[in-house]
Amino acid sequence: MAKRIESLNITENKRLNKDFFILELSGKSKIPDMKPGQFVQVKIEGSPGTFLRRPISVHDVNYGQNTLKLLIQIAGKGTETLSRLQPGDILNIIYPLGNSFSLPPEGQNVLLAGGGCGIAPLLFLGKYLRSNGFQPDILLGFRNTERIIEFNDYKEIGKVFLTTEDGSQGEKGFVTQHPVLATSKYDRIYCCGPDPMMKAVAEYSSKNNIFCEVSLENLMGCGIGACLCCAVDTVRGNLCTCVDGPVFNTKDLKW
Amino acid sequence: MAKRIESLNITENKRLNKDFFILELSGKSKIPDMKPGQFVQVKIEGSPGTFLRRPISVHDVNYGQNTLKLLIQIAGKGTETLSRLQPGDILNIIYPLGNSFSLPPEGQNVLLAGGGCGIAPLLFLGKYLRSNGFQPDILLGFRNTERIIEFNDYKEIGKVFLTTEDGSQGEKGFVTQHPVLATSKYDRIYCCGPDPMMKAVAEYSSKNNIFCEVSLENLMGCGIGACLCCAVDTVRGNLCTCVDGPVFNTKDLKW
Amino acid sequence: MVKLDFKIGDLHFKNPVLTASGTFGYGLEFDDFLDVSRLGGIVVKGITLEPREGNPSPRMAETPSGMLNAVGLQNKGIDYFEKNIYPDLALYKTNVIVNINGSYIDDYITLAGRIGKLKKISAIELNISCPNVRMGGMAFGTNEKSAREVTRAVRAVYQGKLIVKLSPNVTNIVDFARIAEEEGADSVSLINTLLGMSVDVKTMKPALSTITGGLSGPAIKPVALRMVWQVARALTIPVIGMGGIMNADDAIEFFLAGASAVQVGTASFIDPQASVKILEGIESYLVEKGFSDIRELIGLLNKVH
Amino acid sequence: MVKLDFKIGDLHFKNPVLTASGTFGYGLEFDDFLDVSRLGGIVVKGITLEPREGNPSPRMAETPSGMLNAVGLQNKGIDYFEKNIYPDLALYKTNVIVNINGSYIDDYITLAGRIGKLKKISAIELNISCPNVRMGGMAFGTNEKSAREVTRAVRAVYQGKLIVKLSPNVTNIVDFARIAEEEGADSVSLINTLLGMSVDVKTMKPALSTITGGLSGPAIKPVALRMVWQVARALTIPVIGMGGIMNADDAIEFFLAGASAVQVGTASFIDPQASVKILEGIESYLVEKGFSDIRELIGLLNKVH
Ligand SMILES: Cc1cc2nc3c(=O)[nH]c(=O)nc-3n(C[C@H](O)[C@H](O)[C@H](O)COP(=O)(O)OP(=O)(O)OC[C@H]3O[C@@H](n4cnc5c(N)ncnc54)[C@H](O)[C@@H]3O)c2cc1C
Ligand SMILES: Cc1cc2nc3c(=O)[nH]c(=O)nc-3n(C[C@H](O)[C@H](O)[C@H](O)COP(=O)(O)OP(=O)(O)OC[C@H]3O[C@@H](n4cnc5c(N)ncnc54)[C@H](O)[C@@H]3O)c2cc1C
Ligand SMILES: Cc1cc2nc3c(=O)[nH]c(=O)nc-3n(C[C@H](O)[C@H](O)[C@H](O)COP(=O)(O)O)c2cc1C
Ligand SMILES: Cc1cc2nc3c(=O)[nH]c(=O)nc-3n(C[C@H](O)[C@H](O)[C@H](O)COP(=O)(O)O)c2cc1C
Ligand code: FES
Ligand code: FES
Repeated sequence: MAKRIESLNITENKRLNKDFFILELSGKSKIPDMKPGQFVQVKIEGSPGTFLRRPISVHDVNYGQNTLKLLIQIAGKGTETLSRLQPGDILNIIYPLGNSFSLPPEGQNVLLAGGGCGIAPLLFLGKYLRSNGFQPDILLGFRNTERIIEFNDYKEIGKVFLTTEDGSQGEKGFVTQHPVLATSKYDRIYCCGPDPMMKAVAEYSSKNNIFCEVSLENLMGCGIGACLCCAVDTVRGNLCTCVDGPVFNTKDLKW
Repeated sequence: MAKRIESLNITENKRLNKDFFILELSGKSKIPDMKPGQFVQVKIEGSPGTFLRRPISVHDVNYGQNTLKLLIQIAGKGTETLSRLQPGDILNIIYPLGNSFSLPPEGQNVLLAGGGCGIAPLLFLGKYLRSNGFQPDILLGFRNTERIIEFNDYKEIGKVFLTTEDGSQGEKGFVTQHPVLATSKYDRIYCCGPDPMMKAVAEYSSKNNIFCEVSLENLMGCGIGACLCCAVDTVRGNLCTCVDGPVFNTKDLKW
Repeated sequence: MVKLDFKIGDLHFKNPVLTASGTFGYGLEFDDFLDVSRLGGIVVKGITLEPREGNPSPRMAETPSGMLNAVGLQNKGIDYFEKNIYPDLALYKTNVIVNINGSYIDDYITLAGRIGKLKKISAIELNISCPNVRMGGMAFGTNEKSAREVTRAVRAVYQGKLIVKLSPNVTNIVDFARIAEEEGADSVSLINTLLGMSVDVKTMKPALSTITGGLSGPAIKPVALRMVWQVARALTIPVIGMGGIMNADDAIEFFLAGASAVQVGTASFIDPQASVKILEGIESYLVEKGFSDIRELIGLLNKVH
Repeated sequence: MVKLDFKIGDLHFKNPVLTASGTFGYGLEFDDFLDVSRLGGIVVKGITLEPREGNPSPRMAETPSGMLNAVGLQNKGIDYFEKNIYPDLALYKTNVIVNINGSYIDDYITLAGRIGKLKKISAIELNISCPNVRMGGMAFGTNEKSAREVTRAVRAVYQGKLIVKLSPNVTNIVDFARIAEEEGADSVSLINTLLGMSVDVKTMKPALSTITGGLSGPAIKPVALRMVWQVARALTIPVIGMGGIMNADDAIEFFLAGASAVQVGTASFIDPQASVKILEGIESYLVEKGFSDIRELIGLLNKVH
């Protein structure tokens, strides 16, 4: 799908909690086909400290309504500025960017594992898997109750399992400590979250010989493969997070 | 009066026409005494291109209601950003800055001449003169009807005379061409407007031996006499527009 | 219609808007966003003889109105370039310029020789900001002797147009520009990035894996413009200006200061269409100001002052 | 309570936040906004032997995240300073440092001698960015020979603490820092402004009356930080860092890179209380990170790398 640069309208800005919000965007022209794992490069207006665009995963797409959702965590000045956008405001984005999660072979047992703002691409991925006949389980990890992001939408995709580090909800500990990993046998794990979580999941997968894809974060200059600022060290040498990724098979990564 | 730095609340943003608007500000603590001709240094938030503060004259003060008004022309990025402020927003200013127009000796016949955004300090000056027993005439010049700024408030101060360059309202031509200058005899002229207007008025005053004060514009780094960026060439050497001015007697200026 | 073309020697450019090396990939990355052939030319990313992996992550940091990069010339080397990239580049209907880099003078000589055989490559941009390994790691471009040597060596083996790209990290850039001219360069381009640094106060570590890196973007525009102005007054060969050009007004500042052409760098990251928008903006400006040829604008500041 | 003090030789500073010359007037301009005596010190605006009118208007231009100035050392000369300003300065309960400037070495010598007689002045900041008239207008600070001469000459006549302020417009600032140290400077401060330029495309004229001017503000921070890091690794005398410090985090970057103290410049224009806010922010940072003495922070980056 050809990349494009476009100004979309904000149709909704829904605050989930202190740190998270969802922007719904709608375009005048038909939005392009997107694949789960792809991202958009967002231009931030009116934020003096924010010079470059910011990469944000596609959280959800509704082709019928011609809308697109981004789930964003306030991490600094740029995302803070985005959190103040109002319906009617305009957001300039470059999209769709990056590769995508691969479709599993028929009949495979799939787990989606995510934490923090890393759950963003998993909704779109889950819906995509469902529409292709899979019934993924979903395992979400959060620091504590306060940090939990509403996950009702995920329940429509499959069974949702929860961990919190302090045990205030769900199982106590990290996602890799959740008992479901012992009781269920997964053929594939798709993971997105903080680096330590992805590394733990990658290690678990490797030990148990499970196919595992992660969506990496990295600082980005351009998002389109032009600047080579987003290098990630792989068995095939330095690759670009933005065009060769953000989704990588963990066996390719030199972690 | 001690200078201070303070965040005031916007209580009103009134759009006058395509280019002009009036901001009304109100503080939690009592606003300081200000004198006509003084200005404030405004901090502009959320405007990436605007690094330094912007100097804006005090347009009007209401000590009873603890409010202060700024009349602003959209000249570039900074003022454009200010034009989008809403009631409830906050504006950080440093004030009161600069010297002020001098009070005339009793019984003098006074003219206030202004054009464009230069009319801003004249309302406050006019009210001040009125409260000190003077009955100034007011001569306002604009490019054309479209550019005229509402001047009802000025009518309460004294007789208002109008010129437009295209003659679409009032007398045709520049302020110095208005017949009132021939029919009335003024002892003093206070002028603020575009450079060419102030120069013309200064020349007229000098020829007719009239005391004349102008309020100069200049680029400012600090507004408090610290950077020496706002030099103006005078018979006493380079002076600072921000602390030695903005009001200067035209006979001191090396124009 | 305003005339926008310019020449380096007998090499014709249909307009003076080029893209800067390392910021426009091989052009191909931008095909979705604009018709690359509309530009006056593109300078492709820095190439070396052997493949280079570049520096470890993190390779970039954002700074006030700018960015630091420490890419470290990651590229697949000249062999790969000839075989896999050149054929695509040859289809563009505009000048394609190759930015060459090396640690030894011999690297530059070999590279220039190989590029000289590629018909479609209009010119070489000789990047002398690389550390000169034989001279103890000081960049070729910050030492007069090695700047002269490398320019002379490349000039001797390369018949095409030679553009020397100057480093701004020097006391007097005019000295280096003069050396380039004396040694037969057809043009100079400037500025490359300013050497800068950034620290992450949360982690108390340098923001870049290499600690220092190259500063680009609007932050450096005043420095770039000053250097272009100084160099344009001192040389007779055309000067290509760059450094923080984000829009047409920025580009026009460079023309007024004496640049015959400009390169758009970091701007393409924020808006991949920046280069063509700048081209269109320059055209409108000329029309508005009543110029019929961009040559009337070039160095106007020098004429007045 | 965290320890914030630092020393240049035996000169004690209660904390490492100073204000930069030319950006804080004589301190007095800021009395309405803050208690100047809370600062570690103030460096007053550049002084010359004779009164100077400075440059014509326009003297400043805004640039992306920065500003250009061409004040041209406007000041009323040493006589006026001694008589009219010094008595007020003497009341501050903090270190007052005088920034001295000249076109000839003799100017510097005379000035340093006169300042040496003023008890309350803790130190001289030797600004070598002025054009050296005898050396053909090249700034003292961009020529190794004249930098050495002027430092040596001032050192010979001045018994107080001598801080040499370095120009960033050089190929290798470490060379100049070493010269200062070799010639007996007690400290170096850096950076002065980068030479830059801006053009008004509406009028097609330079934005400054002098065409080029000094660039300051956040735009130059990455360059300043890189230079402070380089110099701090090379010298044993304390380094005072500045360039684009707007908040405590910026200042902390400089400490991590090896600065023993910082100067706040352009920031005071935007927020006259910036210097004390930065001081308070540094203190909070140290508490938060569990440091009890700012010395633990200084050069932490150099220790790790
Ligand atoms: C492919 C990709 C997809 C992403 N998807 C999402 C998403 O769906 N939702 C979401 O909330 N966030 C997502 N991120 C992360 C998001 O890009 C950063 O949080 C954002 O750029 C921070 O910008 P800021 O200006 O708010 O913070 P800044 O002030 O720039 O930085 C705040 C902190 O965040 C870190 N940071 C900045 N940029 C990045 C980055 N690109 N990656 C990782 N850390 C960064 C900085 O080092 C700093 O510590 C994604 C990142 C990538 C690379
Ligand atoms: C003492 C003083 C009092 C002032 N009072 C008022 C007032 O009451 N109302 C009002 O609308 N304006 C006033 N001005 C002018 C106002 O400060 C400028 O219009 C404003 O700074 C422009 O900012 P900007 O970011 O919108 O424009 P920019 O994008 O910075 O510049 C737009 C254009 O305006 C010019 N300009 C910028 N700053 C100034 C300046 N300080 N003086 C003159 N020209 C400038 C620039 O050269 C440029 O051509 C006053 C100026 C001074 C010095
Ligand atoms: C990510 C990045 C990579 C770069 N790579 C190169 C390079 O390989 N060769 C080169 O000569 N210049 C390189 N440059 C410098 C640019 O070509 C240009 O000189 C500089 O960025 C200033 O222009 P700008 O401010 O418009 O970006 C690079 C710049 C950036 C930002
Ligand atoms: C308006 C202005 C005037 C200055 N005058 C002097 C001066 O007289 N002597 C001097 O050594 N430095 C002078 N400087 C340089 C500053 O002291 C400082 O080195 C520089 O601005 C970088 O710091 P900053 O980015 O924090 O402003 C001046 C800077 C500005 C902005
Ligand atoms: S962000 Fe530029 S290449 Fe990936
Ligand atoms: S604006 Fe700084 S001295 Fe006047």
